[in-house]
Amino acid sequence: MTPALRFRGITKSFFGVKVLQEVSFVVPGGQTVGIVGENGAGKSTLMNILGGNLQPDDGEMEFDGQRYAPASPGDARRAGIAFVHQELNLFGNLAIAENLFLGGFPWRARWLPWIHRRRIHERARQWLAEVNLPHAPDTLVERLSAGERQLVEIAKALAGDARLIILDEPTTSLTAVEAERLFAILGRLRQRGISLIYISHSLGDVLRLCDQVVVLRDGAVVAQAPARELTVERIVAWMVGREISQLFPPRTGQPTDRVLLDVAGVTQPGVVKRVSFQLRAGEILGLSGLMGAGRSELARILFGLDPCAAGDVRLGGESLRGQPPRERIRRGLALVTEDRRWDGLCAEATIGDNLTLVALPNLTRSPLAWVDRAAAGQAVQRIREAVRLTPAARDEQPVKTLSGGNQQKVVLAKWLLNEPQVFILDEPTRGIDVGARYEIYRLIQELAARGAGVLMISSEIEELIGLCDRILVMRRGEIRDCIEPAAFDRERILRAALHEEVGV
Amino acid sequence: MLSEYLVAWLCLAYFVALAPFAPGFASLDNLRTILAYLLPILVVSVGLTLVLILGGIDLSVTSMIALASVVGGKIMSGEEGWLAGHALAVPVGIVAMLGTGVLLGAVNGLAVTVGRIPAFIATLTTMMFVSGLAIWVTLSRKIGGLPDGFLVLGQRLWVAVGIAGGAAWVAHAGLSRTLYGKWLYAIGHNVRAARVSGVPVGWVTFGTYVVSGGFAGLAAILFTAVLETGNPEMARDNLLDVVGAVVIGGTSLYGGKGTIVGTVFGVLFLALVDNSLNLLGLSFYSIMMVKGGVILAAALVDTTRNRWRGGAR
Amino acid sequence: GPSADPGPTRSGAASRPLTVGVNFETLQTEYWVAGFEAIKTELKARDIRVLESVADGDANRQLQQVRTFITRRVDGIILVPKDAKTCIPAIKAANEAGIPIVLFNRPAAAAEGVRSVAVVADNRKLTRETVAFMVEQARQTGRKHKAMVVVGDLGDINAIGRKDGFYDAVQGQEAVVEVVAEVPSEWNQEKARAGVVNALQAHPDISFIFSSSDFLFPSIVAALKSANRYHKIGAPGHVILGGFDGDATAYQMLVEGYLDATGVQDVYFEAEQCVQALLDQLAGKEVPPVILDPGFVIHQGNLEEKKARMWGAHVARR
Amino acid sequence: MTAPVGRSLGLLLLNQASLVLFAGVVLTFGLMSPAFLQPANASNILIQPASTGILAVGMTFVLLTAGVDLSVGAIMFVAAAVGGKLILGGWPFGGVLAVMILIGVLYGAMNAWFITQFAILAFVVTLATRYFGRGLGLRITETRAMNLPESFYELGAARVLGVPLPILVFALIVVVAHVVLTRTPFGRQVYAVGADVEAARKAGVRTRAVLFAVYVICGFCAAAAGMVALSQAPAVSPTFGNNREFMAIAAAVLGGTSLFGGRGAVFPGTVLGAVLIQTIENGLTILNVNSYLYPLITSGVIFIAVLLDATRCRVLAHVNRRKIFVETGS
Ligand SMILES: Nc1ncnc2c1ncn2[C@@H]1O[C@H](COP(=O)(O)OP(=O)(O)OP(=O)(O)O)[C@@H](O)[C@H]1O
Ligand SMILES: Nc1ncnc2c1ncn2[C@@H]1O[C@H](COP(=O)(O)OP(=O)(O)OP(=O)(O)O)[C@@H](O)[C@H]1O
Ligand SMILES: [Mg+2]
Ligand SMILES: [Mg+2]
Repeated sequence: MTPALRFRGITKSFFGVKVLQEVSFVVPGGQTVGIVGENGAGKSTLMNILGGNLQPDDGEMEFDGQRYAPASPGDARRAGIAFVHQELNLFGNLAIAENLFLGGFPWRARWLPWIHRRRIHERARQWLAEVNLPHAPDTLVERLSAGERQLVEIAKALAGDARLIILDEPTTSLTAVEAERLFAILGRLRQRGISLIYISHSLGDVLRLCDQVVVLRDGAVVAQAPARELTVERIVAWMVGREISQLFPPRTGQPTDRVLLDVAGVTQPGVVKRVSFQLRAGEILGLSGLMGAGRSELARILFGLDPCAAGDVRLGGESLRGQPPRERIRRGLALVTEDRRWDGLCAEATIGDNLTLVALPNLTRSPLAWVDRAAAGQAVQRIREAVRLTPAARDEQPVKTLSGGNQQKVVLAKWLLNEPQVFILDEPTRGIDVGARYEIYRLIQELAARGAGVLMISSEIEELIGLCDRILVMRRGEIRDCIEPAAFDRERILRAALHEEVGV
Repeated sequence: MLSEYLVAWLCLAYFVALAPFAPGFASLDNLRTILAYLLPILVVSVGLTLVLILGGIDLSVTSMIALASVVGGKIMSGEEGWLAGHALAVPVGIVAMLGTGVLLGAVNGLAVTVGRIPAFIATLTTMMFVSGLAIWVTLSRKIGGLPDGFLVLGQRLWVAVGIAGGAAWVAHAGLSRTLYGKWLYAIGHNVRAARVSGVPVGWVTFGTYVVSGGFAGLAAILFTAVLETGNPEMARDNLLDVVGAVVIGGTSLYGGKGTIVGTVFGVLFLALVDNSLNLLGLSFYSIMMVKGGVILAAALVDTTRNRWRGGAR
Repeated sequence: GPSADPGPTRSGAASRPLTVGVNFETLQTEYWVAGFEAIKTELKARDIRVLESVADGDANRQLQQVRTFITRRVDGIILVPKDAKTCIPAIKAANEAGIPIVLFNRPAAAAEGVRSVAVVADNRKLTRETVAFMVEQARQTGRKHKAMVVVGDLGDINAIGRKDGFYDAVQGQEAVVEVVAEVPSEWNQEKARAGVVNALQAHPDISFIFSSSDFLFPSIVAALKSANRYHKIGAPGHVILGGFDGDATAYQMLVEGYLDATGVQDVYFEAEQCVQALLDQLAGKEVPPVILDPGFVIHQGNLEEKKARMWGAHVARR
Repeated sequence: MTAPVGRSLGLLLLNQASLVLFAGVVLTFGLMSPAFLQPANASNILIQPASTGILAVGMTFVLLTAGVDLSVGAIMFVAAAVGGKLILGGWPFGGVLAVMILIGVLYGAMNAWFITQFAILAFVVTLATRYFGRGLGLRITETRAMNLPESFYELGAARVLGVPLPILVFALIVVVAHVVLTRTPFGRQVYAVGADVEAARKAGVRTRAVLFAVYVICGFCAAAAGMVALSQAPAVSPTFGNNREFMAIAAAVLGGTSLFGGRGAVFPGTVLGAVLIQTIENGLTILNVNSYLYPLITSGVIFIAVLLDATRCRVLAHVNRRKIFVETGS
């Protein structure tokens, strides 16, 4: 069998820093190859080269036995390579169907550049059904949620009739159920003989899905082996260069009885209904649910970003009614949003400026609100060490040049600087590698141990089970279940999130 | 967008290159002429820089200058002013001119923050309205006879230098050293992230339009003092020059990027080009053509330099 | 000072040729272009070097340009000021440098200690006379006329003078002309055409139109034609037309018998007077602060007699 | 059951806010002067914005890609200046037309070349070519007004099937532009490039080609607008086309086009914007309002229009918010 794709000595540097060194490996035809590595290992960069987005400094590729050197993403697409990017690449102002066919619309007639609407709608409907998205093809993408957009992105790759599909962390916005659905789709693709490259930080998924696993470390291939010979532990050891004995750090603190955040009957018509719970000092409270269950909306309401028609939120006994986010921040609330690109970071701004943005009012000297540069510099250093941000990056570097995982660390870190009492974390480990994930869990636990309350929204049930003191399950805007550690169970959480009523 | 230091170098290079050819270009007198010409423009440009960093735009600045100039004239003029000859005429006039700018800036700010009207069209309508108003209240007449106490601001170059330099310095310090400045850049980079991070987006936006109006008012004081007239047409055709100077100085029209230093050199660059071409004695239309070419060449230098840098690593 | 070298050009034995800076505020209309050319021709005819610049409507730039002349040590300056008042600092600067300055077509406001010579036409008066002639024509038709005035840029002092002159003339003539439309043009031909079309829409029976500048006539004529109202003098349905400036278009319309009257500013006279005033000052002669171009109204009755002094007639022939 | 009906009617009105406002303006003027509502005036209201409207159509393409073209007025001027010279030189009309369009296209291509090839900001490039073009135009015309012969005027007054030619040209350009933007791959790619160039490139769009094309289209429209303007006022003065870019941008933005790209439409948006501005001027002249009040009233109405539009967007966003669950009658 001829190898479908061969990398030979691919090398790439950014501003003098080598991010890929002599990468060589083979993706056999019809197989699924998993690529794993820490944040910043160079996975996305390699894929960008494959997808024609970046040009390698050195090395070459071979696809289907022919030299393959795409000059643009269009070249890659024409060669039969589709790319699901790590960051969503959709156009909110266009319809779903248009997003699917943007690179090559079918024409009404050969000589007439007129979009064959009926045909693209039909085909879009077909691919949307494949990924189980019940929207009309002419729905604008801006009306979709993050998870739904991810599915559209996948449908887009399918629609290109590609022979090789690259999936760069496709499950980051998907909940367990949708991820399963995606895996089923990938299974069908493999049966059709399509090669897949699958990048994920969820190593369990990688082992389940892939035939081969390639491990990258610091831009170099450190191992390639058939998946069935591997375990998560071995992969992790290769990735980080040392053994990691456990995925979740041990608990040090215990929840106390002091109520920090008291949510009572929070209701907003059409969004959330009579949501009540209490978050105690030192507690990590999980919030699970399906995509679109309303968890993010609840977080935004609690933070004062969205209106709240009825009910009350009390922080340390004081009502937050009608307070703007700024005031809530001052009183000790923090919100790590789920979409770091849109709500979390100023991508063009420097790392330093992003880190200090929240805490700035505390780093100024009145009365002119003069920024105390020395204090700010120290704070940045302190917090960078606390979250172990990659030391390679300078403070003056734009955040967008960081790898996804490091970007997420910046988002977390900017809140830490403010030392809040209550953290609302919306998918804080999305797109983060095991090592960094461990550190973020450790950070979360440290926060709890110091007496802060953490409300952790996550779509990964394992993560919630491994970390939380209690788990709330949300469905259609309501809290449907509250599970104590003794009863932690994947099945039960899923059931509550799906449909069966379980006694609260 | 050019980088600010590149514009500084371009200014210098241009000056050195043209000095032997343009008679009197390097003379002290001529430098004073250039300075007197660019100071009022610099002040408006500084205010506009802030708005552009925010990710907005203010097309009404030049019309505010016209109205503020008229207001100053109506108050101070010895011929027809309300406070003609009064001891307080000059201070009241100055405050009123600044106040006019601030007030109109507040109107823009409200339209943008409360009315949620896109800044371009909001300030375009204020531009039309305000310049129409300035001409209407004066019925097109210019107001002369301004008191000497006021004209000093324009006649003594160092006073104008002090005012404009001070204004630029305040903006520079505010932008680079204060909470307000950091917030401004954050909003320009990403409003949504800024809002989540607790930045009072509405207030900062509103405040920036007010400040821009204030700078326009200050510019009006300089313009009025230099030209010794309350003029409803003051700076009417300067809008594109002002926006162009700011953009050439490295400020992005999309927000989040820009410095006062860059704006200073942007304004200087355009003034040097204008002045040198006049000295060369080119005809009216040749000057316009050459000016376009020089701007384009400057932009070309910038991009090729960036490309060379990126390529050479 | 430069006046140490009196009247050298006339003798042709100059030790150093004179240089004169000519600065125009704008070249927006044919009139200014003709003036600019006339002055340059006049200067060149006397072997004087010319430096030119145009401020393109910007008073601040104009001030800079005049200072640039001073930097270049010109011997005299001819200026079309942006307006009567913003030019005062420029005149002061010239005064301080001891360089004589003559204003072309627009006077400066009186100000203490500021010396300049202005060669001007009285826009308001000349317009009044032109419109008065038109009113007289109207009266002879024996019926009442509805009138429209096309005004210029409201920021332009001359436009205002002409607007005022128009109203001066029609005042008290309500029995003959009733003003029903005032169309702003901002000195823009397209705007003028749209405005005239709209006004004709509102008042189809308008039969008296005064245009604040002749250069707007192509627009007005196009509008009249589209309403089928463009007829020769004497023909039934003729619209009484009057203008100001005396440019080539107006001359053509006069010759063809469509235009009733236009107020002519005598460009050649003004240009020559400007240059002469400058030379006289250099020669140390006393020059009055205002030299008046009386101008004249040209109409069908005096066309042959006056056309020699109508600049538009010369431009048209060229 | 009346509440939902009233609500949906309210929504309908809101959705058509710009049309409602337009109708309001027309009605107000109509009530104040019967001359305003005559059919002949309707044709005036459509003819007069034709040249600005065509300019705004081209500008809409550019704005949709988050660019801007400040040189359109200069392009108009250069094309008209050369066209005028040729007409006076006795060229046949068709030839002049072709040359003018060619000039517009080439000028647009020059802008596009600098913008795409050297990645210079469109604002800077077109500001520079604006100066250049105005200078060139003045040079060609020797800063004199050029009066064109009768034939030009006849063109402006000509009718095809009873429709005045300028309206026909305007309508044709609008229809073609609308179809191109909504129905062709290129049009949809314009929207994608405006929303996010980088993402569009990753999606396989030839972003440079798209950007190049929009500036060429804009240049073409500018030349066409110059033609129509000439047929209206058959003269090229030194101010021909000056500051027209602002009116074009205002018309497009008034019609809902975003300056940040990706949002807007030629029809009805930009067309309505251009016509609304002209309607106000038309009404004011018919009512013989004091000239000094024109800018005040015009800007006031535009302000109200955009305020209404902003409110509309907010209300609609509120109404169309995602519902996680459907409220059952309590
Ligand atoms: N455009 C760029 N400019 C500068 N540096 C870059 C750029 N893109 C990537 N890098 C750097 O290259 C390295 C590899 O990044 P890459 O995105 O490939 O990592 P990754 O393996 O995909 O990480 P993650 O798992 O977090 O997505 C990182 O250190 C990153 O900071
Ligand atoms: N159909 C939709 N229309 C418009 N916006 C939506 C839609 N669905 C989701 N969103 C928005 O997208 C964001 C993410 O929604 P998501 O689907 O992730 O649902 P969630 O339950 O709020 O969060 P999570 O995915 O964490 O469960 C939310 O902030 C929401 O406002
Ligand atoms: Mg990656
Ligand atoms: Mg969510």
